[in-house]
Amino acid sequence: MAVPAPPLKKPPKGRHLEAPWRARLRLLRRGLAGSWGMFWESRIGPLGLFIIAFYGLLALAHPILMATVWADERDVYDPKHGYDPQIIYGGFDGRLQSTVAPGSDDYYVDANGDGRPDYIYAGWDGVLQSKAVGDDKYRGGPAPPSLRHWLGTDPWGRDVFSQLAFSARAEFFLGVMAALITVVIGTLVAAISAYYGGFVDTFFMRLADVVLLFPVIAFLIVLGSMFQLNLYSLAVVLGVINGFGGITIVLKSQALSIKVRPFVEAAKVAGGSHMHIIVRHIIPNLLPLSFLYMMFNVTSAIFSEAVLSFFGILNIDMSWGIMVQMANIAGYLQGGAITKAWWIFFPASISITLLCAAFYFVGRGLDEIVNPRLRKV
Amino acid sequence: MQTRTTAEPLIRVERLKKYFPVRKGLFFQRARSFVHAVDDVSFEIRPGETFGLVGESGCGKTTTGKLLVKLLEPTDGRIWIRDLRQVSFVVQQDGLPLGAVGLRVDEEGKPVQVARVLSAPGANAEELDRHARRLLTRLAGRRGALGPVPTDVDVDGQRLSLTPLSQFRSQFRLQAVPAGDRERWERWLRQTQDLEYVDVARLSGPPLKAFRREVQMIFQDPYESLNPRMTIFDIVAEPLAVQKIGTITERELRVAEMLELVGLTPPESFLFRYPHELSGGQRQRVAIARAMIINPRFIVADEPTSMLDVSIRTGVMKLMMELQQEFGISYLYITHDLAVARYMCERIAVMYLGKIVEMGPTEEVIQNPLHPYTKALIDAVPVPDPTYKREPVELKGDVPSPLDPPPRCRFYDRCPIATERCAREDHPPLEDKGGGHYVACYEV
Amino acid sequence: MALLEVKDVTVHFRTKRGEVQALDRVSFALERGEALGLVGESGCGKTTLALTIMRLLAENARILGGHIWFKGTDLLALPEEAMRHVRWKGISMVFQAAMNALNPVYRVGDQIVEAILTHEPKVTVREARERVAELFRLVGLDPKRMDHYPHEFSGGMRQRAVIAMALACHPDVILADEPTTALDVIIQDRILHRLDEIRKQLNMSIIYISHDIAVIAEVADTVGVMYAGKLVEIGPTEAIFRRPHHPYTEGLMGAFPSVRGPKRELATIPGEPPNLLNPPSGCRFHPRCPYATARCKAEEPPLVPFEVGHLAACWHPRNA
Amino acid sequence: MWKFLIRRVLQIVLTLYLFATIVFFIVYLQPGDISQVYINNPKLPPEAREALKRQLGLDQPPHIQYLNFMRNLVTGNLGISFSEYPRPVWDIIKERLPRTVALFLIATLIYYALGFHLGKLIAWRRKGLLDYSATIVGVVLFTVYTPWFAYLIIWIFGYKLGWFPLGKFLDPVLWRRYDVPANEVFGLMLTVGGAAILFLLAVYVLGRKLHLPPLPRALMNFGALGLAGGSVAYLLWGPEFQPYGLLARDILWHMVLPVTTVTLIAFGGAMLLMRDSMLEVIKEDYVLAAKAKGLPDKVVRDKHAARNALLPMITSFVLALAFVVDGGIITETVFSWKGMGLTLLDAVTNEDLPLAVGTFVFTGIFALIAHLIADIAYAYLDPRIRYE
Repeated sequence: MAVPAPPLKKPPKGRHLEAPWRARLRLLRRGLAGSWGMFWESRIGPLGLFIIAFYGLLALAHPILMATVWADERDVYDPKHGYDPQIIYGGFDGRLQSTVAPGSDDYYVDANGDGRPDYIYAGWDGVLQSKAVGDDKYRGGPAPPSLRHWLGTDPWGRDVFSQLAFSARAEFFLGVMAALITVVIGTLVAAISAYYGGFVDTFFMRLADVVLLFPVIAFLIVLGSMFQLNLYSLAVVLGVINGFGGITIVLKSQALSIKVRPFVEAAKVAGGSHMHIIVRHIIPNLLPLSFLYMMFNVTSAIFSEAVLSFFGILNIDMSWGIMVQMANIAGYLQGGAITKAWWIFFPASISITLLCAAFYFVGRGLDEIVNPRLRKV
Repeated sequence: MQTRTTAEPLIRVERLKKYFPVRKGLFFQRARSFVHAVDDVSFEIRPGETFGLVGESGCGKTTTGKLLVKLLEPTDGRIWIRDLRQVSFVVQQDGLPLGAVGLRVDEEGKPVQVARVLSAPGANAEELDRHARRLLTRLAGRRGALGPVPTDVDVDGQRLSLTPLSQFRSQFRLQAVPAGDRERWERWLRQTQDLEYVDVARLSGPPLKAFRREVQMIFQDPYESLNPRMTIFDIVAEPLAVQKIGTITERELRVAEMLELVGLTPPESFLFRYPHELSGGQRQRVAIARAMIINPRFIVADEPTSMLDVSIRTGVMKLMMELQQEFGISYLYITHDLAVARYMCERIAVMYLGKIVEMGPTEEVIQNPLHPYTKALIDAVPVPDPTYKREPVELKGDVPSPLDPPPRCRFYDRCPIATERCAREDHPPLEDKGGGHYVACYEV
Repeated sequence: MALLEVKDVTVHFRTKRGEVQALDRVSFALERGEALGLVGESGCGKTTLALTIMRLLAENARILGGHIWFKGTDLLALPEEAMRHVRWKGISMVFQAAMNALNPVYRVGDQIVEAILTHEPKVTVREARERVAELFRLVGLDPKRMDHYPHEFSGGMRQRAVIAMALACHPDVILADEPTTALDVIIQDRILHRLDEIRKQLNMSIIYISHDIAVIAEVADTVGVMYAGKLVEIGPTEAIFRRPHHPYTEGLMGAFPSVRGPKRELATIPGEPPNLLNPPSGCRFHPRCPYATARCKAEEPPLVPFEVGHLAACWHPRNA
Repeated sequence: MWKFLIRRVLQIVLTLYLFATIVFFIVYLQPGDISQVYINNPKLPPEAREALKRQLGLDQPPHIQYLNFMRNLVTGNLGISFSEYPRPVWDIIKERLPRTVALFLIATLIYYALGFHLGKLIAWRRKGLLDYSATIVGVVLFTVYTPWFAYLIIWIFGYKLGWFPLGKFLDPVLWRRYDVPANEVFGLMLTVGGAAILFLLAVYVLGRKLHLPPLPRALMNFGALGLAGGSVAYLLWGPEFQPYGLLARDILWHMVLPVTTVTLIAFGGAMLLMRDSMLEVIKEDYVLAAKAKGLPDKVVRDKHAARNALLPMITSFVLALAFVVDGGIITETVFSWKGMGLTLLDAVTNEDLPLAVGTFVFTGIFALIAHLIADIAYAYLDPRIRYE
């Protein structure tokens, strides 16, 4: 520099300045505490957090239970392949031993009149679940909740509670992963298209228009018929679709309002590069909103999975949606049958609803922190 | 102040124009009309001077400020900033100018490179080039090798006298040149001027980065000009950070010094706070500290006090003046408030619809306004004295649209003294009415 | 009896960080035809006072005490429905941000007609529209503009429309909260003069609220100076400007630059206005006051007359 | 306003084009030629297989295929369905699209009206228990697992209470008695319903334009409502119009539960949106100004606050619509309502490529047209755009 440095006063001796990293840590702690206070006051946020914690514990419980309580009977409690011979047993002696409805004629048909069941029907209305009795692979009908099976068993004799807990983990994984992808894409695209404008902006905005109007479920049904969508690929597909969709438009309009604020101009005058302005000024101011939308996207991802599973489009072994789907194809959801074996679909359905709602609650709780316009007074 | 105003200007603005296209059309977004935000504006700012731009909202004063700090690119015209990284002088042999030479200097003021040579009319270009390179080897490594006074140097037995360019220009008499050559000399003299100045529009890469170090801006709204997600330390240190000056602890010390300088004491209690925890006046002091931290030569201050309360405003105004005294900074002070401009600025220019209508020393313009618009503007300012009875200003209509203004005096529609000539001819040029008091009006 | 008398009005706001003591025992009286100017810096409670008189405070505000007598009735004791009739018919308001005081989806004229029809149900739409046209002419707007939307108006025009709206029901008092702050000086000048003319013509009372003492000096007969939620000085305009008693008033006058007269040194008031969550003890100005003594810190000075009609709240008054 | 609309129409045409292109790339340009799967569909007669190969133009280079695809799309030549051979796809869509549109249009109108009013109320009385519980109920309805919820509704109202049929578009036993095509009846219903709505709208607009005082205007509006309602009832029950009236009533009867379901699952979102939008508007100066003018509380709320809060809701209408179309697949499946969603799902499970592509594209077109309508409504409601 050609201009000499100004003669600045030296700070008096013995004065210690706080190290920047320590100060930042302190600020972060204080900021989190303050935000938590506001979040807590929203009342609706903590409610959501409570539900999420509950399902988090449930997800954690599954491997623990498998290793401890259920360790001796892994075959019984396996969420995908297990069945409990104590509940349904169509032995060669022909005596049906079922805790469900012993003697119920819903359960067997004596075709040749020899007093022994020839066919076993698991469904209440005669959906054939098993071949002849002689087949030792047959499984029996749904058993109601008991001490042994807290939420009963499904038509194939599998433990519903085990399925529910096992699936919780998958739901969390899918929801958070898809939402993360969405938010990362959305934030970057929004910041870049707002900052640069022009062709980049037009392209992404038109793309967002298309994605926004895209019947996503319909699209995934079409896609699912062509590819085998598993949990990972579904998370990626959902994340990418949503990332280029509505979230971009919302975040971009926010980014635009940030871009024209004078501190961005001040950074430019100081010599900040485009990268510096995007990374240090636009994105940090977008992040709270991104985080908020992440919560809503978790909801939408979990919901989409559940719906697609219901249609049997996905290549997933077990999830809440699949539990409901199986109840449906076994005929337990339609008409009056809905009261026959409520435990096979009710826990899963309510879990989908509650977990989706919980993330939504958290999002709305965050909304009160992030959007000053919604703040009380 | 008088000594400063005679110095060569730090910033020269020549016929500056900024037109904003207004997009129209259904199928192709063609620009058919233009908002003439800044329209053919010229002025100079001297070192250590506060130059005021005064006008109503939408007159183009903020756009001018943004053009000067290169936040916007001009549509036309030039902004020249005096290049401190170069020393320029005229080489004379036996009293005959051979030409002008510009030597690039490093940060300590040592010449390192021949930047430009410009041979005088009739002189041998190659010889000057040779001289310039030899001079560089003689002077290289000598700090402050060329003082403000003429020096004589022996180069290969030839005695050359070196005169600082600005001094040469002020002493040179065109009349001494034969009448037939005058035009060539005049052109040469004009070209020499560019030797000392850099065209801001052409800056890019490292010179732009250097320019960013020398020019800063203070914004109107202290609530909006500080990033709410950054701490005061991060905000003030940002210019150092983007210019990669110092380590983080060095920067912290420097920021603390700066905060103390602008009156935010003790600095450690302010360093790690967020802008929303500060009052408006404190925030504006932070903005000033941030602008000053890399020792700029020139600061554009866009209404820095208009959002502040009266009792706090004076303190900020005084702080800005003190810092100017201490570091010899020049300000472009943009304001709508003539009373504030009167206290801050040595010279002011009054803008109306993208044009400067009047310019001159502040007291002179305020006490003796010549342009009818300036008169109206001054008459309309309320006076904090209940006994002073003003006459209501009689000015027709509202400020017209700056969209494609017709080619006549911009003030014609509202002017109380307009004549037919004002409508017929183009906008009047700025003319000196004596003592550096310029007015753009046919009827004055 | 005064037309409007504000007596010991105290207002607090409940916020997350505590109780903001926004107004503390503010008292003044306004006569018919009088123009009162209230000056003070941002956050001193000027706007809160206006909203208290209109009873339009936010939900978290609590009026802790005091009376506002308007034509003999205490507005603070009035039921909501009765208060609704006082609004606009008795006391109307020119809002600070006139840009936003007009609903963007309705025509400007219709918004004024709405006010007239609400308070005078016997008036027909046609009559109301005629009155609006008249008001438009009065404030210097083209009556044809009635059927335009707010976004088609410039800032100055919107301000005039808002003034026309304030006049619509011939109120006794107009509260003009920073009526010209966002405007350029030439338009400001025009609007202030027009407002002053109308006031004299219709013999109305106006309370001007502004941070700009120059504006107040031009339009007000009486000036009240507010600091940190308190009225610290009130008196005839000339007396306030010539012989301010309160050091804050004095500082304010000294800090204000002028384009007229000799260029003098500008005074600075040290420090910052106090945080009303926890205002200073005694006189609220004492931490910034050059004349403060131990008494100022301990005891709160009452608003007492030093001359006829010139009151100040200070233990060590200047020019007294 | 025209300029704004023309620009929007152009944008939507562009979006539609992009949409169709993406569909083409997904469906036709799969690696490994996914179309083979469909061609080797054993359900297909051999002569159709040959026709299909020609029709799909699989021997053509991709860009020709693309041009063919686009041309077929524009001309409505969407090929022949495999699963409902030999019905042309366009024919099937013509039958199914109105059913979906009718179902969702009615549901959307109801849930928006409901959401608008409830959202308005809870925002106006913020912080109360009502606000809190309404928010929770709103979110839960918004996120409820739709298939399960729909089955629950069927069980309660169809099975347990027996008020409404369990599903399907019509009652086959009833219709077998009369030789009337369902589409004809349905077409008539749409015409009558549309005419009634247009009539009501015209009366309402006329009332506003005439600057009538509130009472005559209300009388006029209610009179028109009565007139329209009476005429529709007469058409349904009048002896001259049987069996059409009877059959129309049957279709309406079948519509109640699906409409209720869609309304319930979607109204929570609309309500929350209105609440948020309203909370934002309440802070505006013009709402304070309206209060200061001495207007009654209800007028301030409805005329000044809610009217402005409505604007963002219109924009969100589009977003909600995309959601509803998706949700529609579920609702239609659960209720066996043979509309676009169920057709798409069936087409996919039956590997009926032309029908799947056709329904998918038209679902997109439906959403885009709704987008355009939302734009027009927005422009009408916001003078800042209307007079641009």
